[in-house]
Amino acid sequence: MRTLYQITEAKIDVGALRDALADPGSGALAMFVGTTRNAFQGKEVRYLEYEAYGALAELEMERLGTEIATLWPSVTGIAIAHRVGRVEIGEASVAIAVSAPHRREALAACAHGIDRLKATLPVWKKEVFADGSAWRENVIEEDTHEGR
Amino acid sequence: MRTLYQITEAKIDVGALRDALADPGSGALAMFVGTTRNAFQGKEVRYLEYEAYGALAELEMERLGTEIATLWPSVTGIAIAHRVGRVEIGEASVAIAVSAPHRREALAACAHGIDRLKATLPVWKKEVFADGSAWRENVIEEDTHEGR
Amino acid sequence: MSGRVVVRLFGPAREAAGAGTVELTLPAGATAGDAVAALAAAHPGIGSLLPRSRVAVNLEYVDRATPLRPGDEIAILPPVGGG
Amino acid sequence: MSGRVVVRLFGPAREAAGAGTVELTLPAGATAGDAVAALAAAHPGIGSLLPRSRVAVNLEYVDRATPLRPGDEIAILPPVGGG
Repeated sequence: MRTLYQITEAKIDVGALRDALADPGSGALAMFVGTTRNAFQGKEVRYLEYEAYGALAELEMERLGTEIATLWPSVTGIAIAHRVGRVEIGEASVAIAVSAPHRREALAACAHGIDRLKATLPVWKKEVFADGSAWRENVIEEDTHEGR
Repeated sequence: MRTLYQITEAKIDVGALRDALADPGSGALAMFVGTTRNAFQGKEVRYLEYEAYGALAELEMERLGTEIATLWPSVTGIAIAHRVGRVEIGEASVAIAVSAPHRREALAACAHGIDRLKATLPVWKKEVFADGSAWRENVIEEDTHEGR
Repeated sequence: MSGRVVVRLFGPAREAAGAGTVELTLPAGATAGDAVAALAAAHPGIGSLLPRSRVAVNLEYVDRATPLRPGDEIAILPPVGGG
Repeated sequence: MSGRVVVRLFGPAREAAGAGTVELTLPAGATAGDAVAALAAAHPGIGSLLPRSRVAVNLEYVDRATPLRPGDEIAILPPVGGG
């Protein structure tokens, strides 16, 4: 299985994630890209700061890759990137790409992957407003995705 | 809602689909990219030829966009591209991107979208082998995606 | 209607007929089904595809009973293979 | 173990403590929970975060009863917010 796991201060290169999974035997590539939003509950966000426990975050990405390969054995590649540092509004903060021979597995594994990243990745997010800032925890939803 | 619908002889520019949906209020972008595979049932495919009824295909893309906006009203953008003409192995033949404020809706709408494109788009695919060619029909699976 | 209509063919239907468009002369009151039957007579090679094909007139899918009007664009759409 | 250990702090815990690493002196037989308690005593500002934080030792999540060994890397992980 092809894998790429990144914690990066540079802008996430979504095209590079795709390229990392290029495989003439895999017809399906599902991707999710999370971008920073300009508002939280009506309050304007100026920019965001992400902070990671880098070594553990990369380990968690590897664990997720192993889990996905077990749940969907036909998956041929997984690429994950998470941005750290100051991230401007509208920029990608996280991206996950999953390749497989067929679309069902790629789509289901991608949806599962972003759910697990939100729940497990040791990354913290601070929203910076004009008049202050706030650490924002993820609300962990149940994994209700089907298609496994 | 932002929309982009393309039937194109040029290579699909997946980054341009993403850019078309850029929106500081939408934090989630789900994408699916279908690429041509090098084999069908063990037989080596040299390249593919896609042919579309272009005017109807663009209408079908618009109809799908309207359907998705009805099923997932929070969706903020849909971009769809389908390649026609000769497509080399490993190149993208179809891509769909869906943006929304939250990931569930973007992922569910993207999965539904590629299912519907495969079932409805007036596009025909010919696999070209070393010793001949074959038109390949899609096998239409039930839409079992959840999360709507 | 009566007179000449143009039928567009796609994919395997186009290949079997050896042409992307076929002109047909149809009698007054002809339907989409009549156009399909006339096409099968003119191009026996596509006969086996036609029962599995959809028909569109002016970019709308129609059933075989739909009457045709002068100037309609008729299209024969074999089972699709996009994606 | 006994002696000094380094605790890494992240996110709101780091901000509340005003430092990304804190050195603690712990008695022999100290556990991860003892390190958390010593941290709360040294930095009262992060006290409310600690019950909701996970603890990792050497990149493995541990429970509070886990004994520490010299040279362990201890990390305090408040509820995450990635993505």
